[in-house]
Amino acid sequence: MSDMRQSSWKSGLPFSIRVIEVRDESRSARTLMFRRPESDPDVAASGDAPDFNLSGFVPGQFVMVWIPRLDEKPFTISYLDDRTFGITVLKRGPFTKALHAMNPGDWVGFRGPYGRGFSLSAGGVVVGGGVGMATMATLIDRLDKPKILQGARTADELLFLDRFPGMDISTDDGSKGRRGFVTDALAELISADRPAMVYACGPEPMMARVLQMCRDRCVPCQASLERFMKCGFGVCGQCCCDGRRVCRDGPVFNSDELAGLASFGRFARLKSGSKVGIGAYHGGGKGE
Amino acid sequence: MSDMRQSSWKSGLPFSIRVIEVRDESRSARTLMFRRPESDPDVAASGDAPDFNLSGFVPGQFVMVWIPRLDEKPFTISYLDDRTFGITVLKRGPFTKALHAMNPGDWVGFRGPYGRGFSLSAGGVVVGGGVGMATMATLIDRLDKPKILQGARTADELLFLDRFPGMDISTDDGSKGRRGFVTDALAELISADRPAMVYACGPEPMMARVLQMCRDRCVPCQASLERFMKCGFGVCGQCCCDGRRVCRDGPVFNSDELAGLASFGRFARLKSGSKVGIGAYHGGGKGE
Amino acid sequence: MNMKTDRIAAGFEPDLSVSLAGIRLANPTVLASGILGTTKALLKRVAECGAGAVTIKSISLAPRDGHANPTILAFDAGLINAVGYSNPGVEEACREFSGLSDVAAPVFASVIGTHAGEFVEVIGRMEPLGFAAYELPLSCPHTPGYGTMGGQGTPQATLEITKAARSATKKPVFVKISPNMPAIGEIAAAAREGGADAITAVNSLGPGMLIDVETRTPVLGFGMGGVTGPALRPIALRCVYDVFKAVDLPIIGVGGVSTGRHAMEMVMAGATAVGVGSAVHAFGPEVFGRIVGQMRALCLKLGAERLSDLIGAAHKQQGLP
Amino acid sequence: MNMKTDRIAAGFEPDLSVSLAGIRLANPTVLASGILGTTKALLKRVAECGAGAVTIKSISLAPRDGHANPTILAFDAGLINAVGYSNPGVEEACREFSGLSDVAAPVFASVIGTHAGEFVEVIGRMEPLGFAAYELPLSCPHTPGYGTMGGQGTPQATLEITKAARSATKKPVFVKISPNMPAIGEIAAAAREGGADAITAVNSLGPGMLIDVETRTPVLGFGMGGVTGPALRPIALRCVYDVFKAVDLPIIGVGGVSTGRHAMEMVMAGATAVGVGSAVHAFGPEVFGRIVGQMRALCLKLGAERLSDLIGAAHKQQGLP
Ligand SMILES: Cc1cc2nc3c(=O)[nH]c(=O)nc-3n(C[C@H](O)[C@H](O)[C@H](O)COP(=O)(O)OP(=O)(O)OC[C@H]3O[C@@H](n4cnc5c(N)ncnc54)[C@H](O)[C@@H]3O)c2cc1C
Ligand SMILES: Cc1cc2nc3c(=O)[nH]c(=O)nc-3n(C[C@H](O)[C@H](O)[C@H](O)COP(=O)(O)OP(=O)(O)OC[C@H]3O[C@@H](n4cnc5c(N)ncnc54)[C@H](O)[C@@H]3O)c2cc1C
Ligand SMILES: Cc1cc2nc3c(=O)[nH]c(=O)nc-3n(C[C@H](O)[C@H](O)[C@H](O)COP(=O)(O)O)c2cc1C
Ligand SMILES: Cc1cc2nc3c(=O)[nH]c(=O)nc-3n(C[C@H](O)[C@H](O)[C@H](O)COP(=O)(O)O)c2cc1C
Ligand code: FES
Ligand code: FES
Repeated sequence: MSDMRQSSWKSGLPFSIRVIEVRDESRSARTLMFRRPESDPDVAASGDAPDFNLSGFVPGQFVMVWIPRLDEKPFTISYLDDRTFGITVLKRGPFTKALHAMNPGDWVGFRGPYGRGFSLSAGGVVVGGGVGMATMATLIDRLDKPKILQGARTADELLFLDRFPGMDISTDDGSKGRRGFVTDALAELISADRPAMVYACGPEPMMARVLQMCRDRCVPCQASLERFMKCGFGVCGQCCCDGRRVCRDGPVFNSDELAGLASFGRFARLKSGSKVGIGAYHGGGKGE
Repeated sequence: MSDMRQSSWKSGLPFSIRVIEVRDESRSARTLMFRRPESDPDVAASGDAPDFNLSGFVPGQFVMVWIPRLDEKPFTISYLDDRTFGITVLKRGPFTKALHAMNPGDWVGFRGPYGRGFSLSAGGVVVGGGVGMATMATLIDRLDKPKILQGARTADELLFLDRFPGMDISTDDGSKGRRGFVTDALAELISADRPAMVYACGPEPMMARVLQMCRDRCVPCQASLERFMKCGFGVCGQCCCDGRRVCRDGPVFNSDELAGLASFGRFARLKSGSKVGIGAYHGGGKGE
Repeated sequence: MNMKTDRIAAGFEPDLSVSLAGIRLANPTVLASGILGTTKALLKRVAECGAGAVTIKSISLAPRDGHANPTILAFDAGLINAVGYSNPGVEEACREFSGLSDVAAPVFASVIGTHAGEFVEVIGRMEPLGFAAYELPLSCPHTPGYGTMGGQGTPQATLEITKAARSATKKPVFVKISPNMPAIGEIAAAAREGGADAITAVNSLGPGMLIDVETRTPVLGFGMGGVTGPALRPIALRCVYDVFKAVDLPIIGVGGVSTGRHAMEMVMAGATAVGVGSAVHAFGPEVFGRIVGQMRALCLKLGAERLSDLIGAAHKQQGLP
Repeated sequence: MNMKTDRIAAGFEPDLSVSLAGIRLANPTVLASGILGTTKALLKRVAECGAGAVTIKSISLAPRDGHANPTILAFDAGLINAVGYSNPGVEEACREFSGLSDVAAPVFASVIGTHAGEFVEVIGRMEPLGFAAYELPLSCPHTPGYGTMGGQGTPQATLEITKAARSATKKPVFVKISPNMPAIGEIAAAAREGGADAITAVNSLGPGMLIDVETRTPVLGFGMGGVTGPALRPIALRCVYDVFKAVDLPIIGVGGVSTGRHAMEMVMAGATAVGVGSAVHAFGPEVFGRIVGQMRALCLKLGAERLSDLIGAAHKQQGLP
């Protein structure tokens, strides 16, 4: 007798899909577009039912992106409609360089989606820093005209200016929008009018400040964390932030959860599992 | 990527259940009653979800009955209500002797149900020979007052006289009902009033005669075959009657299918797979 | 890369045929031994369902009853079996499998024995029949006297038995090996040295065991048995990959295949033909036609005009073991 | 047999505690090495979820990055992984795992090395910490220099490394063995001779392989990896059964356990404790409490007042191998 409920076991092998379009989003970010396998007649014709299936995707979830013979890393879905999806990639190291070098027709493997996404409520404010805006894009698509604050170092690193008109923009150098940090804009907004929810994704020091600000003024908030991932589904312990698995318990956490994480904003783990300061982990990276 | 639809793979391990009641049905047949695991609160309390589950049972299907350290053989479900089920066993050889020796509290293992059962239609006639009546019992429960013909060698081998009052009984020795074969009674009935369907289970020579009779008079018929079984789910080829797997394509076949089986009524296979005459296979057995 | 290959409506019909040790198969699927291979009528049916070749259930010199039931059970990740080579013996098998030209695909005989001489004798009795090849399963993990329980899975025994069988027939000889031996390449090499024309990789895994908690008893009549189906698939693929590296013989890849995608993985790991057994549980004998249709669609997707061009394709990647 | 035991509302609370090489576990479940065992915070969480003991992810002398991603994938019958022993090295591990009394269950250290001396050195560095025992996995199938790829799975190497580790500590030493070696009993015997206090059976199976058809590439970064979860379960059970027959040491049975019934099968095959790893994929860390609850219910059903009375119960049947 087997009392294991089979439905609990989920196969999650990568499924390779060809790039159908490449779009430059900013000086350093590029979007790769793909056909969704669920709605691809060729996939159905070959009798395939890929494990990779975006039909239940929740903004804030992520997918594991595989370049055969190179590596596999977590990315957000930044575009999603009935037929296609896309990822928006900031050029940082060898893996993202290889993604930037892709052309239509090239294969990329996907598994997922994984993790716990945002829990949606009415009347929120979206705060995106750098490539963290990629995570916010599908969230914005589903919210009802949220206020959007985007921050970046300079004007040519801003994302989705045409896609989401009317964003409140901050740049470190003042090359577009206000000069200063996106957290300054949020501070102003919060003191003027307490929002029902703040959704944030960006460099962890930025998110730490957002959390602090929201807790000080009793505004609920959710933020999406980034950690080095291996399995992506909660068994290896690689991505943990204290006792939480970012890949499965997160990557989105709410204020109370974040406040309980001593490592949040402070420490992360490298590929070997070594714990380092969050600055060393990002190597100054993540859109800053 | 795994495109195997997991739902197609069915685990089917035996689940052991205690005998709750023993009933003598005739001189040589005995019924063992069990609690259905689906409705057993103790099973639910232990978090078990046994593979053995009778909720989709169709009359004509069978289960594999396991006595640990002895053997496992196919049997019909002869009693089925919301809480309990039973099998009715004719004492023949070592295995059925062991079943007859069981007492309340003893464990018996079950897997299944397996196979294709009867397809039900209105206005049928049920023909049972010997312990073949066990197969017909749940069918009779579901049909709307069918005509029932039962045959046996002598009166004290008849089954379910109280359970199904008003059966048309034949005995070889005339000790009860008409003297003669149940096929004689069927011949009479068919010529008087063409039934919409004949359902038969009994010794194979009897079923061969029923088939012949029905085909001659263009009456549709279904009969349940018996062959030596191992897997019970269609992979080992042990139970085959020509190119048909009795365990999965059957055990119930309709007139056209039976007419295409050269071995029907003539040959069966022993445990080694050796093909022998149907008489040698039954060793004179099956309720005759 | 050409975007046109992305569309299945490409303008060619892929050639799925393969040549296995000189035997032409219309497609690479093969009914594995021990599944539905008890009668000619069943072989016919499986061939009509689309199998490229079919294998009979293994035959010994004398009839064998095999182990007590339960002999074959499905668990959540595969099948577990200890049939114990029940079969009616070679004499009756010769009656059952006469006139094999009725079967619309090549038929392979599976031959077992407890020593080399028995293999020779069974093959000798079968020679007049229409079998296309002989398969020697030296790798069953649950039958005393046979396979790994009979010491037949070592390189020495494999060499000796293969040689003997080789001398008994001019037809191709396949040696079926076990996934349980770490040095699988050595065994394949021994089979090659003995004169094998192909390697069948693999037989069932283990043995494994499952226990009924209520009665504290192993559920199989024999107590333990070989594991097949989904659980075996990754192991079988790696074995095929290893054998392809170790010897230059064609391989019949067997283990857990139930879809065209699984079959294609086998081919890319190095298999020329692909055995299918346990998948009959999930999909019936119709699984053969289903797999073949899916392989055709995958060839179109990949722009492969001949399936045989893909044999061993996964070995052409750098930096892997 | 007594009908009263049929009712779960029996009048006793079964004792699920076991003594494993002198270590008392409140229940037999153990977090297997390599699953969630990277930080003390995770060990704490798993212990709070109900595990009877927890094992850290294996630690080597120097930090290791392990293999390239993908390193861990779920397929339809289990997980396949080639993590390649990524770990921060013993120095950082000693920081991470200080103050282990915060964890509500005994913590086992898993120690790896490329030769006996390295095991000794790592153990030496860990001695001041609060580990309850050391586990030596001599059986990983996918990391060059370690386990079976490092030649550690032979009886000789097992004896040598176990002896060295034994001399380095007074705490219990567990030797973790492979399901891939046919002569598993010999390896267990070698571990016993070397002074092991318990056998952990088993590590992952294979290696296995899965191939992405579109890109003709094995899906794991390392190309192949160990198979665990449902696919491994029957093999692991048979291994535990074999080791129980071969040596009189307590066994930590590991492989494919995800329910109380599976755990009970392990106990009846001969396990004193039961490791759980891949099931975390299906059920989360909460799987430990779930398994323990189901084991309690099964003990009531079987009328067993002490779980430990059931250890090896499946061996008490006649006529089985
Ligand atoms: C849930 C999640 C969603 C993400 N979504 C996106 C996205 O939509 N777009 C995007 O551009 N990036 C995203 N990332 C980051 C992405 O996974 C890569 O880590 C990043 O692009 C590193 O690129 P690289 O390997 O080329 O650079 P590397 O040279 O390898 O690394 C650059 C920096 O990133 C860090 N890093 C490396 N690997 C990882 C990893 N697997 N996870 C986290 N940090 C790592 C390193 O510490 C290094 O400082 C996401 C990460 C997570 C965890
Ligand atoms: C679909 C199906 C439903 C059945 N339902 C019932 C039922 O409800 N009640 C009942 O009493 N019996 C039923 N049987 C028959 C039952 O499975 C046993 O075969 C029979 O009871 C033999 O009993 P034994 O093993 O004690 O005798 P044995 O001494 O083993 O055999 C007595 C005779 O039965 C034949 N036989 C042995 N084993 C099998 C087997 N596995 N399948 C078929 N024939 C066999 C032998 O050839 C022998 O001649 C059914 C069989 C099938 C195939
Ligand atoms: C019920 C059963 C019986 C088998 N009998 C035989 C046999 O007689 N001879 C043999 O060589 N292999 C036998 N095998 C092994 C299969 O031929 C095959 O190698 C194995 O099942 C792996 O393939 P699969 O995963 O597709 O089933 C048997 C397998 C099963 C499941
Ligand atoms: C992702 C993963 C990583 C593992 N890492 C280790 C390890 O570092 N050391 C070790 O001894 N075993 C390791 N194992 C093996 C497990 O401890 C365990 O023996 C195996 O997974 C079988 O148990 P399961 O089926 O419950 O997962 C690992 C297994 C998995 C799935
Ligand atoms: S990446 Fe493995 S647990 Fe999160
Ligand atoms: S009993 Fe196995 S095919 Fe019917």
